[in-house]
Amino acid sequence: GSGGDRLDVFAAASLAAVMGDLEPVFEAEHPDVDVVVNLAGSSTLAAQILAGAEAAVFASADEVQMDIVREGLGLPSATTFATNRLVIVVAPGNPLGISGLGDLAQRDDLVVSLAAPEVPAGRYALAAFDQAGLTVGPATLEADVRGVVTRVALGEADAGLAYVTDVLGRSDVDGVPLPAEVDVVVEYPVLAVDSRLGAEFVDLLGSERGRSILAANGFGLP
Amino acid sequence: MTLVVRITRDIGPHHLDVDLEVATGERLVIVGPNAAGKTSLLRSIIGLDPAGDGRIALGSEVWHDSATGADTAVEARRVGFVPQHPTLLAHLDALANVAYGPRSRGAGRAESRAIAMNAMETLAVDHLSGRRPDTLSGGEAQRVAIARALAIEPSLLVLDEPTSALDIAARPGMRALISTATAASEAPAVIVTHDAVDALTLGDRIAVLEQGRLTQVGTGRELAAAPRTPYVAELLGINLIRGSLQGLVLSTGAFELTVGAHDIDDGPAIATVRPRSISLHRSRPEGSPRNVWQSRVTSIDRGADRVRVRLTEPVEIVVDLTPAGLSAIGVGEGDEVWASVKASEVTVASG
Amino acid sequence: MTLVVRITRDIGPHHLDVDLEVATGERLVIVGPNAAGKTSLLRSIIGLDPAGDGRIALGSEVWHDSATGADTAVEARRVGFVPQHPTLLAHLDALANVAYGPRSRGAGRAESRAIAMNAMETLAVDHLSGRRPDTLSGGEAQRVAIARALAIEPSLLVLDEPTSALDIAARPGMRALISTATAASEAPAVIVTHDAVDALTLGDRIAVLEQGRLTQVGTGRELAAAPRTPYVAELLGINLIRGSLQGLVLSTGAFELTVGAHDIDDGPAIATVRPRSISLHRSRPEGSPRNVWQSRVTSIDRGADRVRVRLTEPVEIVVDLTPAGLSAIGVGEGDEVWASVKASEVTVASG
Amino acid sequence: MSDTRRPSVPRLVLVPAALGIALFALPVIGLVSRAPWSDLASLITDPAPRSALVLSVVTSLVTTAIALALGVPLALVLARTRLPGRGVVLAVCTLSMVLPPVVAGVALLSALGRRGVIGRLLDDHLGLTIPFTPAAVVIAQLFVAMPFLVVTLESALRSADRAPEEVARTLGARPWRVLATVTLPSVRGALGAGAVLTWARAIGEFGATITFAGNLPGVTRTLPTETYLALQTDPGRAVLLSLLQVGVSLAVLLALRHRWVPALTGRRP
Amino acid sequence: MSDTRRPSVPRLVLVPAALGIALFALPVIGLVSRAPWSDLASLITDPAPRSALVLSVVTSLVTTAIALALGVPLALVLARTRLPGRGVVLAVCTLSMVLPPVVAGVALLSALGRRGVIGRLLDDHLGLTIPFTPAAVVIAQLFVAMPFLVVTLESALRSADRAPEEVARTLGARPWRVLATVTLPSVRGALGAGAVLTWARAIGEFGATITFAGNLPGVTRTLPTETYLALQTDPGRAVLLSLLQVGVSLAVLLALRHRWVPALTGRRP
Ligand SMILES: Nc1ncnc2c1ncn2[C@@H]1O[C@H](COP(=O)(O)OP(=O)(O)OP(=O)(O)O)[C@@H](O)[C@H]1O
Ligand SMILES: Nc1ncnc2c1ncn2[C@@H]1O[C@H](COP(=O)(O)OP(=O)(O)OP(=O)(O)O)[C@@H](O)[C@H]1O
Ligand SMILES: [Mg+2]
Ligand SMILES: [Mg+2]
Repeated sequence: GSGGDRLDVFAAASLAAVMGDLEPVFEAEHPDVDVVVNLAGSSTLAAQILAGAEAAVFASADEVQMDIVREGLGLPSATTFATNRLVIVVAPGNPLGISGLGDLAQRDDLVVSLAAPEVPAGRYALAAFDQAGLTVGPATLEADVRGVVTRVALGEADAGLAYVTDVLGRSDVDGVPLPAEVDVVVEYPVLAVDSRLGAEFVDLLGSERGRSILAANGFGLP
Repeated sequence: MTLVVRITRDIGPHHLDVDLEVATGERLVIVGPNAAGKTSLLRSIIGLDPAGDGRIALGSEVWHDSATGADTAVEARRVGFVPQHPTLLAHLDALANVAYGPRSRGAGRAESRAIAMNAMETLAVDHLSGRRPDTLSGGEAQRVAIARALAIEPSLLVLDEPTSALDIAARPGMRALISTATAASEAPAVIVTHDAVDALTLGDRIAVLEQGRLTQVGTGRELAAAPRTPYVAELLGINLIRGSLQGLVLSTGAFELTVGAHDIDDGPAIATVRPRSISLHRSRPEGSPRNVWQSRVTSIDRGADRVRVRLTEPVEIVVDLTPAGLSAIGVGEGDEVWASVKASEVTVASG
Repeated sequence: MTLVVRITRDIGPHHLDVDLEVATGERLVIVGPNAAGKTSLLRSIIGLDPAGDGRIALGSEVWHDSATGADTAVEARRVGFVPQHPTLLAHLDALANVAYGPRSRGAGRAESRAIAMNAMETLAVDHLSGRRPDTLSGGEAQRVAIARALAIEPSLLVLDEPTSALDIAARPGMRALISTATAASEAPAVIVTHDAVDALTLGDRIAVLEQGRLTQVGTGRELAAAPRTPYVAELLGINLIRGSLQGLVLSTGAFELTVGAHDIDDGPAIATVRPRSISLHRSRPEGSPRNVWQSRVTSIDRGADRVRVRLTEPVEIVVDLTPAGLSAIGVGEGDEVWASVKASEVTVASG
Repeated sequence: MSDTRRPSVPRLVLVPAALGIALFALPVIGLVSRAPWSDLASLITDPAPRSALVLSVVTSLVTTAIALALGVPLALVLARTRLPGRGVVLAVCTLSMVLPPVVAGVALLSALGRRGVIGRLLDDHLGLTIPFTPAAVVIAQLFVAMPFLVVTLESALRSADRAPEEVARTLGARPWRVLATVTLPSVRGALGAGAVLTWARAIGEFGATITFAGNLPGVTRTLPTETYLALQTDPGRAVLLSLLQVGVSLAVLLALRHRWVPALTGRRP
Repeated sequence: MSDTRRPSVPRLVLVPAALGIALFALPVIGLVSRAPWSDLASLITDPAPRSALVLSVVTSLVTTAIALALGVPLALVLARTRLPGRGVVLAVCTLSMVLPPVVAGVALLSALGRRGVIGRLLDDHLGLTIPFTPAAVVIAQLFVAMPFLVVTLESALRSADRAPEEVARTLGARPWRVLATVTLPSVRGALGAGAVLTWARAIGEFGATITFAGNLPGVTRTLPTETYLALQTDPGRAVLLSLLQVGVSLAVLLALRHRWVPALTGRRP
């Protein structure tokens, strides 16, 4: 990456809103810099970076993909800039009265949708059930967390596990918080791949301004 | 089973208006200039084209009746049809093409093939049974198409120029072939041709279609005796002169012809003269012929034992001579010549 | 420009072996039974099919030479080709079809259309200029195809049954038309036909192709005088009897024929008899004819002023009578009959 | 009499043709070169991809069969009758090709899902739920892939010569027989091409399937889904899986070709 | 002389045809019924989807044009010459249809990415990087969509009647002219169908595009990618975007049709 007047930020698609808010802020601070945000699934971004894409910043929703990139490029460890929590996604108003993970694991009348264990949301969901000492038989394993929300929103599934940020501000689904004892924290790592400007963008994420934007979009802060 | 056809329809800018009957077992030949509507007429009879106002019936079966709305499906009409182009089914071999009809009409596989083989033998194409249509010569394809039409034991035969690609050796056999094929069912046949010999030999009667209308229907002899249009005359190799008759003189305006004895009234009339009845001379001939006129040779077509000389002024006349006869008078194209014909050789009919 | 053709190739299971020349401006007609290889020969000349071992040259241009490997592309040969099926370009109207050649050979758009319109007028199809091929009648399509071939001012004309779909009125004009079209360039023409009249009138010479080989080449009169194969005899309406000659008697084994005076040697020979020279009788005739034999009527083809009677035993013979003549003897198909012919009417040639 | 001596193709077309070949070949070569072939053994013995593979092959073939059963009649009706809504129907067919697959899945859910326009009725009255079943996989593939057959075939039918059909009718063939013995054989090239396109699109389909049918191992998890998920954790494995899919596809194609080649190809003797 | 009186299609085909229509129509109706039409105004005034739309339309048309430029020669070579590797090439074409799109994107990266087999050379010697440019979008679409043209056209060319080409050659037309004025017009139905299929596949393409070309607003963010992002947060918006895409696709299709209809359809007068 050359920096110069263009800064390529590779960010997980779930960070679309955050990046949309950060871009003008960074550009205001660096009038000669054009921030270009490339949004896709973390694994796609990782593949692109490993194939030689000139990313200055890689903000991942998945630590596994971040590790793949770090190892592939021989870079130091990444910093966590945001966190997220799981939430039970239900139909608006929670008509089926779903109150906790136990319902998802035990109620036969529920169609449950989880993300596949290969993707982070699925991994975290499994961890959550593990912590709760439950096993679950989902009807379907979605390719990504968005699939979970879509399926509940369309009424095809009665419940699913997604992130708090997925439910925020949506009228077609509601979120039921997990009990406090289930303590699965989702961490979003970011890495300045090879430029000074990239490091500045990472700094912005950790700044007060960055943290308030993250918070406004529903993310937790490390 | 008599075929009754009454059709009134438009074809492109033209109009087809035909009324005819073909008797049980009768073979009706349809002749006519290109674009007269022959193919269109056949297609209407078969049901491939609309028949418009009118009625088509074979025996007691009414195939089309604009009055009642009756309209029998093509596949139920049992017509042995040979289209103007052979139109073999490209993905089937020759035998399968011929077997297609019997098979479609319910015969078993082996039976269909036997019927087909039989029809192919009749047309002398049994050695081509395994061939793909695109490897057949023009004449071979046409024979296979005829075999295919005959293999369904048709109630009506409809042949559109079925001999156009056949060599001369094959043509004389066609009449017998058609007779045999339809003998059992006494099916009538409607046959289009451009070949004068075919017209005279294939059919019991000839219908002349010109510009969508039948201008004359009759036996070959009737047509030859009194052709009603120049086309018929040309077809039969007869000179036809239209004019106004007054006693024994027919006048075209530019030309007067003394005709033979007759008993028709004065007025519009048609005179016919056989090409071989006319003599040509280098100079004005003396003697008995009552009709003598001067003309110019337009063209000469040389045949093996016949030379056809064409004169255009003052009337269109063709003259047949022997090659020796032509040498004797020694004229060529463009030369002046005198023609003569005896009045007794000129027959006249009311026009 | 002389066309020289020497071709040796296989067509499917058959073999084509032809050696012929067509002189500047000459029209060579090729006749022959179905499947003889006529179309294949034409396609080889044009370059659409392989020409195998041999040489094809037009004037000084060598189009194909298996010795040197020379092989001119089809599009460079400038052949006016009318295929056996008209094969019009389906997506172009009739005028565009005819203009396609001039346009492909470099003429401008307007010029091409003018040339095309001219050719279409010659063939009397100018009124069809805007028509799509699939709306044309068979004869109309064939005329357009001829116009298209003539529009390129060809160095060689190759016509495969160009008159098969034309009405009789159009045929006599073809000879003049071909002459005019090739007059300037003196292009030779090779014309395939099944029509005897066309064969005799369209061409300067006739080449007979049978089973891939030329069996006879000559003028119509030469062929009529001494046909070498039954096909040629049939084509020209002549009876041909092969046998062994001993003095004035030709013997076929089953049959002996006394022939007219001649000066050929004993041995294999071909006798020819004109159909009209033979008389038929109900009972054994008395009198001068030296050849009298009993036979049976196989078929009768009735024409307007000619009836053709076919006898098969002991030799194949056709006899031409007048309708009146036939009525006089009163025989029908299958009846026994006596035939007679004067020895002087039987000509003989060495076989 | 149709074989010509010289190839009638202008020589210069070889240049763009070679470019086209390169466009297809290079990525495949790239893929093959990146594949961790040493892992192949473990992949083949792993039952998960095998069941996904079987599901993919079976559903894609079922899809192709149903696409033929529905698509051939549809193409016929579009090409051969003067149906009033002809243009609209053809447009709707095209439309399902244009939709991004995931949206196609959403569309299917909104029609046939538990809360969908039709699905609701099925669920309420028959207790039938389509999503999460292999049938849903087939429906998703059909929706996305069948238009390829319909469009290909419709155009071929429209330009096919009608004269052979007419002759067949005069020979006594009823409409069904004409269809089976003349019409379809005369467009067999397009039929074969359309079937291959449909099948290829179906076996590669991922977005609509996972959205509509979900992803349950052994029930609705097809090979593309397996591959997509593998891509999240082990790209090398994903590449191997894809190559497996490609290999099996070629095998299926060749097997069908050898069986159907006389019926499906337009080759001349 | 080709218009027949009766439709020659068996009546009963209307049943499966109707089923086929229902299969396509119901999901679309479902989609339309779910769309939050009240948001349409805001969507139309938003510049982001508009630039994605423009990019989608432009790239898909460019893709179709290039697919024609390369695919027509390729189909010709495959159908008309006795190229030794014919079968392999056709197999490779089919193969890129079978690959899940995301894997197709990976394949393209491994060939044309900066570290790819060819991409490395381009980068080192010409300083040219393909991914993350609109060119990459076109290449991704080409790789995935062009086979539809090649397969359709190849089969049509193989079964086309050669006699008209022969006649054209005797009339003096050189190979290029024969190709342009006889061969291609005689397969114009298949050409049109293949082009439509290619274009539809291209404009709906998502997986290969986002993987190979990335998702840079205004540069490589196509409408399907925009729709993907909308699905993350606002499914209603995603549905609207899809319907926008469908509407624009239909408009493009109809516009092209009206311009090219005399050349592209096989309709008889
Ligand atoms: N591809 C092929 N395979 C087998 N036989 C073939 C092939 N092409 C042509 N033939 C045969 O070669 C012979 C000559 O065919 P050709 O078309 O040259 O005959 P023709 O003299 O023009 O006959 P016609 O008067 O019927 O048109 C025929 O018997 C034909 O069936
Ligand atoms: N679809 C059409 N549009 C316009 N004209 C048509 C159409 N179909 C046929 N015709 C015209 O109708 C006339 C009669 O055609 P038809 O084929 O019946 O003639 P025909 O007597 O069989 O001629 P031929 O002896 O040349 O085969 C022709 O002038 C033809 O061009
Ligand atoms: Mg006709
Ligand atoms: Mg021939």
